[in-house]
Amino acid sequence: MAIINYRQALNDALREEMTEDPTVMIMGCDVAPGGSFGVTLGLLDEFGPKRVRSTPISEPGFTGAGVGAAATGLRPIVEILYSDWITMCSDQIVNMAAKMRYMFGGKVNMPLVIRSPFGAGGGVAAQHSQSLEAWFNHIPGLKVCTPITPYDVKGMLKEAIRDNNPVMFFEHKRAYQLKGEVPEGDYTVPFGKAAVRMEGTDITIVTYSMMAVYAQSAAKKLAEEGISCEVIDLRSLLPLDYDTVMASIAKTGRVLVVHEAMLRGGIGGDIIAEIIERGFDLLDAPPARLGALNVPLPYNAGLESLCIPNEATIMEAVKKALSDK
Amino acid sequence: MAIINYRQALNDALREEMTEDPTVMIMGCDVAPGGSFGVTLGLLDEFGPKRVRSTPISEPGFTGAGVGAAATGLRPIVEILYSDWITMCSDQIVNMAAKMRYMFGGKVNMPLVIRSPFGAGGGVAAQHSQSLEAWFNHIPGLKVCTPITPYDVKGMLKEAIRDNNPVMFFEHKRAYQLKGEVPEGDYTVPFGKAAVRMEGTDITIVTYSMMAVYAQSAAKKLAEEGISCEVIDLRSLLPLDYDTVMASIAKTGRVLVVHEAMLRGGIGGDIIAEIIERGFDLLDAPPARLGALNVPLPYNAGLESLCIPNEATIMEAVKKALSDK
Amino acid sequence: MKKIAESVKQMLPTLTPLEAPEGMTKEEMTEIFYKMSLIREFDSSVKDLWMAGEIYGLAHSYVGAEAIGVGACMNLEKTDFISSTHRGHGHTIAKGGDVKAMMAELYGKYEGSNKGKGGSMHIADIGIGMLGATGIVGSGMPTAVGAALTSDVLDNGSVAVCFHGDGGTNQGVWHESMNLAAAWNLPCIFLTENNHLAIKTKLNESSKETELYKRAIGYGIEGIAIDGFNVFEVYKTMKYAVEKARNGGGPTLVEARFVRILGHFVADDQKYRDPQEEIDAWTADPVRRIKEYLYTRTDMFTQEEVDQIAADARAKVDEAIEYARHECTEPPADSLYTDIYANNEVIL
Amino acid sequence: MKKIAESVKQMLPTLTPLEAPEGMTKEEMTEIFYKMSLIREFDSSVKDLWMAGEIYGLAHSYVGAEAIGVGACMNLEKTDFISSTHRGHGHTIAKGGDVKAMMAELYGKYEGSNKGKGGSMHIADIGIGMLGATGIVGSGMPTAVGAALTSDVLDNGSVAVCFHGDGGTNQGVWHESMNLAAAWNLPCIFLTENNHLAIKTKLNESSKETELYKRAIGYGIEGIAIDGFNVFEVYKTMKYAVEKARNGGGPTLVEARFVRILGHFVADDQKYRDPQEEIDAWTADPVRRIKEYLYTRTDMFTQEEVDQIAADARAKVDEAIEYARHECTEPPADSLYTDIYANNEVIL
Ligand SMILES: Cc1ncc(C[n+]2csc(CCOP(=O)(O)OP(=O)(O)O)c2C)c(N)n1
Ligand SMILES: Cc1ncc(C[n+]2csc(CCOP(=O)(O)OP(=O)(O)O)c2C)c(N)n1
Ligand SMILES: [Mg+2]
Ligand SMILES: [Mg+2]
Repeated sequence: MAIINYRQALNDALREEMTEDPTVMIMGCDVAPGGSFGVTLGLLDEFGPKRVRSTPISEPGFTGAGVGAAATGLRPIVEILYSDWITMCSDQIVNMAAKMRYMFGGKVNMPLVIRSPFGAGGGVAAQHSQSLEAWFNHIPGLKVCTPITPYDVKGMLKEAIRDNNPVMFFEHKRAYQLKGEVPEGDYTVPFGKAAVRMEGTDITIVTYSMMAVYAQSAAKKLAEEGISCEVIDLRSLLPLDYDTVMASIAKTGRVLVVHEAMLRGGIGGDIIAEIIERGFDLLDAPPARLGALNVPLPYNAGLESLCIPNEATIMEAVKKALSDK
Repeated sequence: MAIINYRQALNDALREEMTEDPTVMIMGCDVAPGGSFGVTLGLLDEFGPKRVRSTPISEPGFTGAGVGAAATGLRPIVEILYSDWITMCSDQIVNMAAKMRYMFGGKVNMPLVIRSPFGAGGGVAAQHSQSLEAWFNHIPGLKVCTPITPYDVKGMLKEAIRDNNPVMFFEHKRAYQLKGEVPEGDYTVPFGKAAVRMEGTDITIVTYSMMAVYAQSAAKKLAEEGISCEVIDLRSLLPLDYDTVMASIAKTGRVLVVHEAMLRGGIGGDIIAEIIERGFDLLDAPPARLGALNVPLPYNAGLESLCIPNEATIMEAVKKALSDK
Repeated sequence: MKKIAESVKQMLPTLTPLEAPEGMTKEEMTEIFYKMSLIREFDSSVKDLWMAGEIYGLAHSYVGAEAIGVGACMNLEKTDFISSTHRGHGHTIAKGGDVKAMMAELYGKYEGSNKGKGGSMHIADIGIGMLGATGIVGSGMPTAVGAALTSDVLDNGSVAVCFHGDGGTNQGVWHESMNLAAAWNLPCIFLTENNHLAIKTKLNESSKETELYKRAIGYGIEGIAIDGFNVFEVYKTMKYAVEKARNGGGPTLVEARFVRILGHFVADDQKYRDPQEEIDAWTADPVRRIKEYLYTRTDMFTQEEVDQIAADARAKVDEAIEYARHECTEPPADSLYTDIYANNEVIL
Repeated sequence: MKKIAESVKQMLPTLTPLEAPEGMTKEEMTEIFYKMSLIREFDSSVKDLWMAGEIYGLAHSYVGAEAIGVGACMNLEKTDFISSTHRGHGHTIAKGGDVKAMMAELYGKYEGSNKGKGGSMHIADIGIGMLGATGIVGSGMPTAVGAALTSDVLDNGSVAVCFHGDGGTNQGVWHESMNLAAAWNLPCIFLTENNHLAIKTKLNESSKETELYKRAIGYGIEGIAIDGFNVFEVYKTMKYAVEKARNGGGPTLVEARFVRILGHFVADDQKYRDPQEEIDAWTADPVRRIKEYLYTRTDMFTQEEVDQIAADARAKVDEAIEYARHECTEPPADSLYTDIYANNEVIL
């Protein structure tokens, strides 16, 4: 298997799907020359300006054009350069893309993918750092995913493009250089199937995206201290694979949910409430969660680093969750 | 004390604040002739067209004008006619109003109120029925409130207008006719203080807005069956009065969170996770939650009524939460 | 012919005499008048039925705008697309929608065009290219741009018409849609139904420049203002714009001017308005105008024939009401979770 | 005087010769040149410091646009307001901002204008009417409208200037801001910094009509296109627009045309661009233009004097760097939770 990075995996998925299906097209600010994160490099040359379009800076307009195109026969992929700005076009996503099929009695298709880099880091401050996935998990009609390995990001983008529902596809903006094995040839990664990244017996860490990377390194260090963590990378948040989560908790009896989004209103609360409903009796200790501080992300590097969970704070949270053991 | 309705209470609050403070102004679609729900009736005559403005249909634009006005010396009140459409102007709320003070190092004031009717009912279907308060509870820098009695709605609107922070003020669109006692003269209702609407010993129902009304009628019926509910109307969601919630749970040992927003991603999960963190040991049973079904609201009256919690489903949920007792 | 009130003439300097396009056949004229009558009868009944409590939710009438929807859609194929507004009944009928399925929808029935899930504000018929009404002003505009984008990418020759109100032109997405369609030279026609009102707000209160077609200049495309009470003028102008779009000429902005006759929504009593305005506006009634034209100004129709067409439309609507009332069923409870996702996938 | 490249003249048909406004004093000219130099030196250093890793995040340079910010703000009082873009350093300096506090901010220091919480993209100085940079294209536009609304409600005579790029004019809020300000006749001037690029996208790729001032027609207000490399022309035009606004004449759209000289953000290598474009653009360098003008075309300045002003600006920036590097402190951890709410209320 080839070792490629996350960016290349995305680029390959786009290229392969566009090759296979002439109705697939992509648009967003500056995507024609390759996009600000380089994800669409080379596609213009291969597929031409009709299918690879730089847009005017008009997020509601071009997202809405994606909705209309999806309703009439294309499979558009819309890029919103920083997920913070989905706030500009959320009417189109929430009230049109997500609801059209239902409002119209099932008589329309909505194969739309919204790709959007999210996550914090690098001093880009409060308007370029948010993780708003919880907003979209609240909206029936959408699917929401957050793949973090090159393997997953490629397979899941293909899955998203082929899906006939609107998919919020959150890429982590610090992940583009992450490397990993990706097989030759076509494959997809389904929604609603979590990946158990590490097996363990003391506690289940439920997480996704970059925090899944941090959770694994935290778990490795904890293993040296004799603490055995099971790390679950959800990969897709809507649908969310509670079967895998509950099976793990049945084994460990404890759970810590970790996300990079701010704690209050993040999906951690939702996951915990659902776990309680599905298996309160499985729990040997209160389910715990860890998220970003409830603070608009500051520019200063030192302050910024205090806000977002990291290896150390995950280790701390695990120990706290095990403190009565 | 006079008995007036919710609409009148809002109208009185606006009139009194505008009389007291010449920097208070209001704008939104059709507010000059009284607004679609009649909340601003008479204000134009009293305060003139500079302070009572019907806007073009430009939600991001006039919300943003509210942000700019608040930053430069006014206390603007912006009306978004149905809260579903806050999706159109959420960039201005989330990335500008909520974050400006922080991003600018504390050197700007943001006394902005966003008034918006929310809640379901009456067959207005999927784009006029949502309750998206959870979105805004996720955003530091905002305050979020949901008063439901005429007393509270008047006092809390005054509080919101005088507050130097952006406040999301959600009015329930089926509450405008609700009547209640409102004292003469000036008073305010502070944020972050829940109201214990009914005292009880078996279970704590934590709720807000119209569901607080339903919860009380459910509790009355349950009392006849010998079940004693404590009903807490949160009134404000950010800040949220966990002291009152936890004190009640210390007494009852059980809790049911009820909201009209869709269950998945609603603030119920967040509240439950927080309750667990603050007092897992106080709980005699798994904390439970009840919200709308995860469905875009259908037009058909029968289907619609299946989606939203009501007296009967609240009673059912209470009984379920007590089933092991 | 009845005379149009002076006040209306002053409000609408674009008012022009009806004149059928050269070579228009009797069948075409019949279709125009029939569809306009169908809209008129449908929405007149909707108002009554809403007042009687048989229909609920929010419903907005297309009465008075019939010439615009019908004049525009007469130029469209089934494979062309339209996007709509909160006032979607007329657009759907003009595009060829089935009034039985529509009425059933307003009754919330399972046999309704939207299985009872949408109601008036979301009336839709994708199969005939009607991309759905939307209750959020502006939200449907980029939908049309997207349909035109599909045409451009697949090169299938279809065009899209974006219906919207004067109030809607102040939404940001209107600007973005116009600019996008112009920049990409898409086959999208923007048709402003300028009735000079947005609920209770007058056009000149929300826009300094009330000659809305002038906004086209900013996008480098053609803007045309026409008499929205005149179905032939709408037809001819849209024929030009549609052909231009189909031939790669890109978008056009057409501003069809008229006066809102009825209230904003079906139960609006319009107390905020000078009652004389409504009375005067009726003198320019586009349905009466075409009706009188057909039997007085062409030699193709007798008055009886024209009356019969109107009566057919009425009968069709009555049939639809009967159907909705007596032959349709309530949606089953288990339909609640279908249609959220494709293939009825359910995610709880 | 150095010659401006032919290619630039072709790109900018508005290019005009510098000519000081009648009666402009030496002090005023000195202030103009000093501020332009300060911006030039500040942003040249920012680029170097970013490349050296002393400054981080995203930073966008105002180099090349100095004539616009300074020419505009010379007409404003401290009580007037400006809203900004992602390119806010120049606007802040032009409005009278303190470069020490600004540089400290870019270093993320507690003494910075934003206590280290904002950085380049959120540089702000409310006290002097600079309503803050914003990293979201379009988001700052209605801020200016709101400031003008405050002026209108309180009748305090202040005006607001909305700075924005050509790319920004395609945002929906631009349209809404223009229309709102026009409909309400607010004292708000819209100043388009048209450098013909939005990151890598050319103006003519995102807009069919590239003469952006024409968009004013749609709002019923005046639109004017000017040479954005010519500080006196900016000054004169903005003087006219500001006075008009202050006297109740409502908004104006001013399109200042120039060419982006440097990359989109400080580390942009512009590989996507013809390198000759940058070389040619430098020939129209607005700072050099005014500098040469002062000692060759007025008899108020010697070349030494002019050089001294430039040197003063350089020294000021060096002082700011020294200050940020050595005299400032990291924000304390407990400042994390302050400034979220008024009066440092903390909601956990
Ligand atoms: C985003 C949004 N804002 C406000 C409304 C409330 N509203 C419904 S229809 C309407 C007026 C629309 O006016 P116009 O576009 O001229 O259409 P008309 O009703 O005159 O046909 C308004 C303000 C809405 N539905 N959506
Ligand atoms: C809403 C939004 N979309 C996209 C971007 C990414 N972006 C940052 S600056 C920029 C170009 C802006 O162009 P213009 O307005 O012409 O200003 P210039 O950079 O040329 O000064 C873009 C697309 C953004 N910051 N915000
Ligand atoms: Mg109208
Ligand atoms: Mg530009």
